[in-house]
Amino acid sequence: MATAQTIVLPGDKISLSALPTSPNPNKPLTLGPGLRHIPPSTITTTIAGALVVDTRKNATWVEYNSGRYTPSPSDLVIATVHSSLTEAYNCTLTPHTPYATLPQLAFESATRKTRPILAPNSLVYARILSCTPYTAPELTCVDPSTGKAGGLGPLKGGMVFEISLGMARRLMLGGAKGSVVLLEALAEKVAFEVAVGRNGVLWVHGGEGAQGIKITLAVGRAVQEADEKCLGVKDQRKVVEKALKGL
Amino acid sequence: MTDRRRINAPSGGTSTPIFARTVKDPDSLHTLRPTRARQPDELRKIFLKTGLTPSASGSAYLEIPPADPPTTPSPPASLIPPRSSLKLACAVHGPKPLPRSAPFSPHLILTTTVKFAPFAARARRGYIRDASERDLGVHLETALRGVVIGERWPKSGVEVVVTVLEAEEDVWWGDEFTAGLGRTGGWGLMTVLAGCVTVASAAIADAGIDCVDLVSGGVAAIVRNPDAKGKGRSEGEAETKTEGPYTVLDPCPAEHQEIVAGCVVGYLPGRDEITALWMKGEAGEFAEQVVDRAVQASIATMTVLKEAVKEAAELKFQGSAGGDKGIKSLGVSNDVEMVG
Amino acid sequence: MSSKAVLSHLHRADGSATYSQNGYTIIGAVNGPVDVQRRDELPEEAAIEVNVRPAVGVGGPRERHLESLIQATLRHLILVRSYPRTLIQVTLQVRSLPEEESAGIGSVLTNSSLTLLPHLLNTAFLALLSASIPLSTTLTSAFVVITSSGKLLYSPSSTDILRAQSIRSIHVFAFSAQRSLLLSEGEGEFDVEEWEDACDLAEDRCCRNAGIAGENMDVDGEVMNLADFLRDVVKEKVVKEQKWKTAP
Amino acid sequence: MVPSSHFNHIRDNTDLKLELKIPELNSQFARNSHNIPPYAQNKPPKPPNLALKISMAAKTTEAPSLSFPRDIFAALSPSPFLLAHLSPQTPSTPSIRPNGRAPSEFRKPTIHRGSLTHCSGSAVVRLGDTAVVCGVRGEILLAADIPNPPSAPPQPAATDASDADADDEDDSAELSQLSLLVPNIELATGSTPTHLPGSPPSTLAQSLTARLRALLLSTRLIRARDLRILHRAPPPPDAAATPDVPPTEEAKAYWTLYIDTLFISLDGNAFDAAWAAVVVALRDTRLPRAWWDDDVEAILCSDVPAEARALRLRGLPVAASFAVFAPGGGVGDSAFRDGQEERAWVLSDPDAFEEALCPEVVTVTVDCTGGERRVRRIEKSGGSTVGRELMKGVVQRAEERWKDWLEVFGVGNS
Amino acid sequence: MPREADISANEREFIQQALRENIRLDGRPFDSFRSLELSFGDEYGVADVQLGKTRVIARISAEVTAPFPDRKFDGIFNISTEFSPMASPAFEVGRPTDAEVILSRILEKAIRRGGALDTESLCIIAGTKCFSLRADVHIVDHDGGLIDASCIAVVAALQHFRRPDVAVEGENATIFSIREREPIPLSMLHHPICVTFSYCDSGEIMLVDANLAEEQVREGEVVITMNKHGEVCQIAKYGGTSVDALTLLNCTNVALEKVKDITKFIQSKLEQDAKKRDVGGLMAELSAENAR
Repeated sequence: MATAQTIVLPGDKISLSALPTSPNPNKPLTLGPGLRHIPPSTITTTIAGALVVDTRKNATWVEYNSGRYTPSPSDLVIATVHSSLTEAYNCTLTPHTPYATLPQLAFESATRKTRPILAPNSLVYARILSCTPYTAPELTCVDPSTGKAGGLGPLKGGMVFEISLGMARRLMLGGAKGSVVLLEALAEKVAFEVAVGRNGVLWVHGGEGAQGIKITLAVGRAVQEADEKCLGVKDQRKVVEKALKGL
Repeated sequence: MTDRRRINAPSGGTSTPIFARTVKDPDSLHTLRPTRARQPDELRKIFLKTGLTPSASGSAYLEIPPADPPTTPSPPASLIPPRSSLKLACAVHGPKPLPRSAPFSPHLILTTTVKFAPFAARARRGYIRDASERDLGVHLETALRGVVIGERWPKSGVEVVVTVLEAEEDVWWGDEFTAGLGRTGGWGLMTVLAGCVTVASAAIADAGIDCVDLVSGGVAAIVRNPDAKGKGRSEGEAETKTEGPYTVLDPCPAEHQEIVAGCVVGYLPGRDEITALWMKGEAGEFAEQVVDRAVQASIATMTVLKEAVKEAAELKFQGSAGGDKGIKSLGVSNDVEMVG
Repeated sequence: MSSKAVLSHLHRADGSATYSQNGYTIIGAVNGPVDVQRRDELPEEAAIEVNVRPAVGVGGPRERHLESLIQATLRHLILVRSYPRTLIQVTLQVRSLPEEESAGIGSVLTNSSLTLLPHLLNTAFLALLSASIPLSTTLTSAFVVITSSGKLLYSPSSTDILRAQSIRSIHVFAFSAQRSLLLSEGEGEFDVEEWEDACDLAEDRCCRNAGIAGENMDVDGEVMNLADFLRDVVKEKVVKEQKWKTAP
Repeated sequence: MVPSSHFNHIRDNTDLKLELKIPELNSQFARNSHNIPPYAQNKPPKPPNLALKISMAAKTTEAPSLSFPRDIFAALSPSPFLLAHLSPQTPSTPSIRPNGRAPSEFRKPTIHRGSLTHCSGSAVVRLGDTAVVCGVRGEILLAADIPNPPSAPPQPAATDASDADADDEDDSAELSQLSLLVPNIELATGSTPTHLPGSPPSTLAQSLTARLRALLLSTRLIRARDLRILHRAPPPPDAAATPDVPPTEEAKAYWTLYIDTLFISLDGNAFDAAWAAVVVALRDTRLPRAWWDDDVEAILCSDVPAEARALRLRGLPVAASFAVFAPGGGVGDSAFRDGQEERAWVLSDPDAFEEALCPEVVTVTVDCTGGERRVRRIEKSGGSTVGRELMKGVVQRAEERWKDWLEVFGVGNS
Repeated sequence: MPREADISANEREFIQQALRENIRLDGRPFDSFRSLELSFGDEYGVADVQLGKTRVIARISAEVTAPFPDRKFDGIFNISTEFSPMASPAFEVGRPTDAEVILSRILEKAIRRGGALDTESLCIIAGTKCFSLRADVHIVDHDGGLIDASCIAVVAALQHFRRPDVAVEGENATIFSIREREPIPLSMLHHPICVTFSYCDSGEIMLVDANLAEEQVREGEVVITMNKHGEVCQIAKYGGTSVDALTLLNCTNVALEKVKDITKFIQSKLEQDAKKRDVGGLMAELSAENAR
């Protein structure tokens, strides 16, 4: 998807030539993270990284993989319930940041009677509905269109592993696009469940018992290793081999 | 121990300079001993001015210069100041709403602080708050509490801060070198407290906080001069009443060889009420008399206080009539010239 | 000048950098945006808290002053308005000083807090980069000394300073990518012209050579300016982060 | 198996968001809820015509509905208020600050010396509504008590101590290593509602203290030799009284100067006032003649005023502070619009209200004694408005300011 | 109040289960340390310790002061541990957390009162002049095991430090700067090392060098300070649940092994560093001193 790539520092002006030129003029230019538009016609970077230009989407943004997660709407996140209010749960997406609120009725077919009771420090897989600089992010565990959970909801058992935001995004992209193959590769051999939170959290559940624990750890550590070492596809396979040998 | 928030003194530690004659011939010191040149019921001049701290909602400055002038104009005979003067600056902040955390209060909450400047006395004072400061704070609070009409300011607080730029001394400095008679210290604090009451009252008035009356402080003491005929006594009315003990208004401890008892009052002349009373020493049967004299003293102070407050009111009125801040500040700066 | 920088090497902090030059080594860490305590919460901006931790002890007024200088400068760089009612926390730990300085040799000027300032600033900025905090521009800071013979020395090592018999004035400058003067602290004795010369020298070393927009022209360490240094650091960062793209 | 539901395709479009500035109205609310003083200040209002001008200006900058009385306007939206004052209505009219001063106009200082009984030197300095009291007090540090004396024992210049050659001697290191200067600034005197006693020194107070100390040392204002108490055994009657001393003498003790600066009132520009107070107090300082007495084994002082010595200060540095008001707020957000650089005013000697609105501040310390104009310190931070060109102007203003102070100090006796 | 965010119930549950299955998250055996790294700065007396992801820097500095009046013949030695937000936003400047208090208390007991340093050797002139030694412990990165890491850092730094040389004639001493005279190593009596055991299931499970996650699920900790001669300098047990005495005994045995390894490790690092510095045999005799 990324065509050109240049290193940018905050305050760099993006020359108009560098901007994508979309075939149809009425398709607006979309600016991604790390870019800001100063009227009338200046576009400068705010974050150091690689400038990515996508002519097809007529979009451009800065790609970087460091720093704290900042919530943005419709992100999938793994949140930790902190406390329960009358109508909603207070959840944390990253430590030491303002709570995100998860309405207690924002679960699949939840009513006053049937709403799930979440103990403090339990995990939920949720989608960010809204968040502005001035309001706490609001979470939901149902797809607003279908009203179905669509995989969202409380996460039972398993273990969470910290991964970089970039890795989280790549896992979201899945398979080829993010060029992460190890989950699929592992899944061919062993059965496990994973959930990826854009807030840099990977939840893995490899079943019960000693074997389950081993699997969970194997998967989790494999991903972490691939993440820390920024492994390409080939090395990922090696890692998978190693991990599977361990089981 | 070092204060990580301030510049600290050399680790070796420093000492106040020792003057040669205090060691070499202590006896000569008597010639320096100040004496009371004014009538027993005569107060020292009081200089009082409000509006010294424009950044506060109310403020006042009080100064009691040393009784007799010889020190100031002509070059003094010695570097050792014969006696201290009293310099107090008071700032009032508020009334302002209490912090969210504070519990509900139906009336105005009064906070009083008295702080000595490092250069307030002969010996340098540290910045750390000490007991005497706390005491004075409490006394001041009691003196003022009854005066302010708190009910008019529910859920609010007011800060009264008195900075002691220069404090009355407890004894004559020479006594620590000459075999001074063993005496209980702390007499100076009484004058300081009286001053605090007066200056605070003026500042509160300046802040436009409703009060039942102005309150002024006054001090009286029973003093005795055993060696009345002693050296350094300037003849004068003081000569007449050498046989102590006798009572004086507004005592300056440096001027008296022995103070038997002392008393401070905060007094509301308007309603003839005493808001605070602090007594020390063995007054014996004279106790009541001393209190009465202290009240006299505060009545005398009151005239000055009234003057200052009226003056300030007028100034403010002019100000609001048509000057702007520039003019006002100029007016204030004039005041200070007298301070110097 | 031999500046070295390592980025994002701490695990707990959101962003971190270690910057070393001329015997100074400073570790910087940035956390944010995080919860802010009510008393320093700002309705429309992110509050910025700077902690300067000297190599020995926890510092005093001098460090507090450095902190407020750095805070004021960063506040101008960081797009504080995009994170209202949050806190951005910058911690700068002095890891090592040139022997002379820690030994307190040399005149007052060379021991003044200014000598430390540019290193703190550069470190703080690198840490912010690593934390990917949105910034309006870059920051590069440099240190210039004017000897009594009127000679200008650019970020001299403490030994250089000792060698240059006596120092008339020392100056710290910080510039943005747009070459605008963000900070200038100078003390000693000098006149405006000298100050300007020092300023020019610092700018020349801090900012990219105007015109050339190339990635970075091949320059040996000597001539290479801080702006290009930054770019290289970032390039390294990106390459590291995106190894997976290129890796087989 | 991997429940694909747990994956989702990257959402560039949702990823991509245009930064939009918070609407002014929004911030209005924020301000509303935050800093209206619950109790109106009893500051005298301006003459009506000026007030009118404000409300006009208000219309241009604020939502048209807003037409407040002056003080409310100031409290509600200080920045537009200040802007309204500064931006001239017609090209002809000069811009005027809310405090009635022109942008380049300083407040007139007044000073008084020697008002404190227990100090070797003291001063009261008033700068508009900022008032400072400074007391200098000399105490004695015995050389014997110095745990780690500076490696090279100070050799006083053998020749006569004419200021000229004493100037060359770089003795500030001695001062700082022995920490003979102990300056401290106390704001917690109720000088402002935010500085109440009982609280430890605020960051501002510490920062000021640090600057004060740095400036005292870097200007080399005080001569170490003035603080040395020299001793030669046996001491001739006139030892140390006459400054010309053979190098055989050793410093038996040092005067340590405690320089305590209390703020009585604070309305902006704390540093200029504090520094002036310190300088005046130091010029006022007289240290008694002191000598080592072998019998008492201690340093004794003479209380004869005539024998007391004044400090021979090097030059007369004066600090002048400025605040830069950039309507954009000077915060990164609004900086660096391409092409047109934003309007900005450099305000001399800012008051508290202005300081609150000006993140960028400049302090220039100059000394023009003996005709040559020297800069002793430049401090500028918090913004990008003042560059080379503006700085020149600022330094000039500072040099003008130096003359003002000179008058107040009382010329000549330096 | 910012405080460490506690870990999710899932993690807690998982970690405990895993431990019962004899599995640690990072696959270590229960009784093994994480990878230990130690490096020294250009200056004397700066030790940079990395224990897994935890990183601690200790710096020794010396100045000349007057000794305490009641201890005329002793020098002064202080350890200061002040956390900064660098290690975690939970640390607030000037407000010590329990972890910080415990850390400083343990180091105090283990190193200072344990008499690792011969303070009398710091005396210059009895009653008037002595060296005041100060160890600043900077927590740079925090992933558990702060006590062990800090102790290693301080002990290593002390061994690495050189104090300025002094010459005393009569009542006045001259202190020589580093350039004037070759500085002198401190005389240490022994090298105490802390080994922290974190226990779960009331001592059934004993973990050496727990990382932050494990620390958060543990029931309590036992800190054992020893030197390589097997002399216990200090034992501290935190956490309510009771632990079988024999387990503790066993811990001391394990601890001794660890202490020996670590002491050796430090020694080797010191020698490497000495070699690095030993240019032109200038410091030959120094490194000799160093080795013994």
